[in-house]
Amino acid sequence: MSTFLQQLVNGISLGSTYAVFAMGCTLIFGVLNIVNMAQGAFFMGGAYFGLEAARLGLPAPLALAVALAGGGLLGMLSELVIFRTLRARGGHRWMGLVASLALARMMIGLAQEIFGTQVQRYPASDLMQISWEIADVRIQLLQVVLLLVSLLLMALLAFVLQRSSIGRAIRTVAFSEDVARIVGVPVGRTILATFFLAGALAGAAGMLLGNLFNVVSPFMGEQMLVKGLTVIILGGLGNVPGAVAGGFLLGLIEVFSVAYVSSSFRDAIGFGLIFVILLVKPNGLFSGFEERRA
Amino acid sequence: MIGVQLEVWKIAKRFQGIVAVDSISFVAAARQVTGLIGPNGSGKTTTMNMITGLYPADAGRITLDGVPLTGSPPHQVAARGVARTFQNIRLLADQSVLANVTLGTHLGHRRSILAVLARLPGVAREEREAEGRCRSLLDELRIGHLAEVLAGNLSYGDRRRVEIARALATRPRLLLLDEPAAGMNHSEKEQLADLIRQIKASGITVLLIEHDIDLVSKVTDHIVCLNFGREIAEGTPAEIRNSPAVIEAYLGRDEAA
Amino acid sequence: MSAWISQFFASYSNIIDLCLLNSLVGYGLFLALSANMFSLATGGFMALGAYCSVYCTMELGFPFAPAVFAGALLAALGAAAIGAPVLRLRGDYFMLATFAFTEVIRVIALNWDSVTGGAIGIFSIPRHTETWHLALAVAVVIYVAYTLRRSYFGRAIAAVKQDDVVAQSMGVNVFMHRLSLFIASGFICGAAGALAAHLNYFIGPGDFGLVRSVDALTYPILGGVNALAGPLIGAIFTTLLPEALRFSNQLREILMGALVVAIVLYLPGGAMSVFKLRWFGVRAGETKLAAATEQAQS
Amino acid sequence: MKRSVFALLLSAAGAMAFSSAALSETPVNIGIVQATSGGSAALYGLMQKNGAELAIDEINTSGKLGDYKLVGIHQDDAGDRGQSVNIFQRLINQEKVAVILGPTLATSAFAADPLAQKAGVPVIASSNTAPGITDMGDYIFRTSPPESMVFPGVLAYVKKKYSPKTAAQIYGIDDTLMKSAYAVHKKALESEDIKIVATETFQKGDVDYSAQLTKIKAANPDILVIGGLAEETANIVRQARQLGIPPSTVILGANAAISNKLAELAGATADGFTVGSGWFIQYDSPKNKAFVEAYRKRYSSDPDNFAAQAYTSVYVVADAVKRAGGVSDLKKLRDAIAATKDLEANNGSFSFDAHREPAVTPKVLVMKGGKFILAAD
Repeated sequence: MSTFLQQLVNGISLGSTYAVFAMGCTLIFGVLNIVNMAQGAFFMGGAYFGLEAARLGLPAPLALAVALAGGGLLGMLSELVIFRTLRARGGHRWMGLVASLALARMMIGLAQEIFGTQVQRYPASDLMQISWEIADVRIQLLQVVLLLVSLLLMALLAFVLQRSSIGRAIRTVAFSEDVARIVGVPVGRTILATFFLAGALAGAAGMLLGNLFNVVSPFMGEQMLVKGLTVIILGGLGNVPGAVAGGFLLGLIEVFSVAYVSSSFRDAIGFGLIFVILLVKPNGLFSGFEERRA
Repeated sequence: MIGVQLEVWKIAKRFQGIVAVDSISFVAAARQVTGLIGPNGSGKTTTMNMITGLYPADAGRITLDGVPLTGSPPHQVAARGVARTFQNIRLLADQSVLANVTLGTHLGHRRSILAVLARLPGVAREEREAEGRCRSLLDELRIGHLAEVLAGNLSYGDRRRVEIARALATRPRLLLLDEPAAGMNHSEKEQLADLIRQIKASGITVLLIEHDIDLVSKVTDHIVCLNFGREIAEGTPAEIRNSPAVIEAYLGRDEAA
Repeated sequence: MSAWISQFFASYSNIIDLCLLNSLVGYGLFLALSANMFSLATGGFMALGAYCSVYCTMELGFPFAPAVFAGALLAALGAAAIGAPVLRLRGDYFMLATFAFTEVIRVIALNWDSVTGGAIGIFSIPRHTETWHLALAVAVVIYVAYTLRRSYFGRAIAAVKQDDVVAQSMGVNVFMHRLSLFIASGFICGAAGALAAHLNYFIGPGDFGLVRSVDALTYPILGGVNALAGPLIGAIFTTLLPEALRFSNQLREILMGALVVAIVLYLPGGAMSVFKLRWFGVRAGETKLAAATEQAQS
Repeated sequence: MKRSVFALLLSAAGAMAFSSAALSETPVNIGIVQATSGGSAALYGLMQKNGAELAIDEINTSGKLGDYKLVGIHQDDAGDRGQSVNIFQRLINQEKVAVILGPTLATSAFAADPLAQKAGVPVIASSNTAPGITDMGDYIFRTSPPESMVFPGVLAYVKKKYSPKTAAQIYGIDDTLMKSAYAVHKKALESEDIKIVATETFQKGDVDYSAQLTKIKAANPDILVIGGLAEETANIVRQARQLGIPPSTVILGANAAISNKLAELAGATADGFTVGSGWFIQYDSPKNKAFVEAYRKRYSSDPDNFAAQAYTSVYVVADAVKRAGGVSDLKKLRDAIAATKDLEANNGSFSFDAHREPAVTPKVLVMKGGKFILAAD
């Protein structure tokens, strides 16, 4: 029983980073109907922004703000350099995929140049060593803090999307760009804001994961991108609450397939599930949450 | 080419709870021109999409010369001799007019892929025949001189003609025309009316979906009028023009007509 | 002079082989892309072809040619098996489902030690693949693509790509056309996997993952999906680029990324679109049509 | 079309051509194929490149080879097999190298080494520890002791000191090196009669090992054997301790886990981590002290065992060049390399055994306060 509970804690903790990252991916898809393959690089970038900030001695909340802003700026950069140009030129959507992958590759190369190829870690702090043992289940303070931060980010995104004027603009553009133009929403700026939000979420996820698992490396975004894509299939492309639920679900699926099946087949189970879900319920498990885009 | 008789019996379609077609029944007699009219949103195009198999009908039955058509996917419907044009012209913009029309001959090709790859002589002959037939179709429609032009660069009226040529290239037994006169000026409409008469004369059954009652009255033998997914009147052009239900549907609902 | 040529070949034969091999894969993807199938199944197909052919030559003692054929056939069967369900998915869903397929194959390869050797892979594979095998394979595939494009089949595929509603209405069985192309793509990728396995003495599951699948898509897209020479140009460019940039180990990755981005931005129709004067207007029209198709379908 | 391809190839060749014009001396071209980009391979590649280049410069400055001048030609294969083969071909046929040091990864070695074997160019690896490397042919050598040469000694030490009854294993299933290390570990555990109570795997790029470690914790093993690269091992160790696997459970690692990164990433949790190595930094010999000092001076960081092994490789080459009397005959050079015996090296004396494997006595190292120290009985 305690092992089960421990695995539950492991799964939720892992899932929260997936959820934060996947929210960004799915947001872009919801608004522009594209998959931005550079999200993984923003995730990596955010982790380095946070790392540098933490090394400068900034307190953790400020470092997180730096990671958010840094990831967001990278996101805007991808829109300005690639996606906006492609839209203007009427390029095929494949081109966006290829270009964003190439951008990710450039950013990984750049990170290698600046920070080296080796894995780095956030400065250790005594506070983060605290953990409790409840009924034989280890819970670290770090895990609790990061879960709370993730939930906060989710609430913040929900607030921005539902209550703020920029959120209304984003939802209008997601519904239809033409309608948005007719009712006077500045489409270009709104899309830019969407990229900022998505990049910021990726950056924040990078810092969270970097802290939680003690890993910051130029290549950390590659696997995360795959996880992010998996989550948004689970949750339904473009479905933000679905991404949150899917993130936690994937974390739990991974942990429990290790716990009760075999760690060698963890990914096969994950991807096999994706395959089946795509065939049976292509709009994601949570498609009831939100009306699908027309 | 022998036109077939289309029978539609109590077909219905709803989209996410919204009724598009409630219950429609009519007959398009063989080798005649039947008009399907009605204001916007009355269910004309949905009816057409059910006939061509793009949307499965929720209920009802569609037959060609008594043989059921319901449930067949679009390519099988096409194989039964049903061809169509599209309301919002759908040509392959970056291909020539001739290439667009030749697509209509797809079902006429009998040689296998292996024969194509082996470049058997029959393949080239088939291609030559298809091209020749398409060129003469274009000539008949008086757009022969446009054969090599890219479809995307054509005028509106010419695009409509190319669509009709493409549909005719399939050697149809039933031709569905979806608002072919939309966006045409008066003289273009006159030419279209002539063309429809010509098609009828060649023995093809025509189902004309149209907004423009004047045009429909000129070329059809029989008219079915829809509104709100239901049939509200049926009869000869003269009968329809005088039907109070039709007048109300058009004047009361849609000023554009 | 002849000494110079022989030295050139001795130094660069592997690069030439890789260019040809990647072109072959590029044409496999070219066929898939020609019917709008953005497939990430390449890694999976190549793995099927490679492992099957190596099993045939090393365990069953098959001669080389039948072994390659068996590998290609197995990959084609794999394509047929996943094709039926996967082809019903649209756009990005299709892409993600094919990606899941590749990953599942990779994980199976990692765990099925008795056949695949797991992560250690299979080494000391006899080197049967010669440059002319690869050149011949590419030539055959180009011939097939060229001939098909000019036939009624090619016309139907072009229609499927741009507007599958029109294609269906003209009697094209869209599903069967896409399935047959997907199977052909699987066959070619499987053959490429088999040839690759017998070229490099070694195969392991790491050779057939996401990176492999994405690279394969890059060849035809960079070269141009509308031009017959597109995949060849794209594959040669992508294969030579890391070698040509070898003068700067430091900036290699960054320059490669930058070059690809530049090509995509300035030649959105792929490199071969340089040769089409009318490309700009056409692209815009095509995109509108594609959008219309999507609307009609949803 | 054909012409443009050819032109592209030519320009590529032009860009890649190296000007290795030496004046009075006879150059001895040494290919150094090490990944300095492209993921975790770069961690090991960079160290080996550093070690090799340091040794080349030392030897050239010392003038011990007389008119022969060693010329290191480093090429980055980014850990990609296709590129390794390209590089080998070019080094052999165009640069006419006398010997190739590398490649970084065993998967690259399996693809590229047969070319060198066929061309009769000796290859000396300093990071390939997978089995079967030297089986590829009589021109293939390595200075990195294979896992099977190192781990049994480590386990024997642990068994003597802690007498463990049960063990758990965790390893990287998609890594050639780790998969083979796993097999070595398993065999050693079985022959020491230690019961394996849990076997878990992870994949490259994984950062969360908590699910596997929770399972291992539930199995409560006496020792935990990790088959992972340095960065992976560091985080596994750290997460294991965080999850409450007690310090009484001794953690053992693979040869590849030895890196200065380990202590940095795992911090205090790495205390007691036990590995085996052919070399270690505190090895007390003048030669080693000079090496460590020179390395620190040049790169402002500590060398690790891969840097040390690459350094040794160059000295092996220099020694063989001297004995073979030049590099005009690579067969003679190969024979001289194979005959390397009791060469004074940074880990004592170095010899190749009959299978072209290093005949070194592996040492057992234990992490203490962020440094590897020689294990005391």
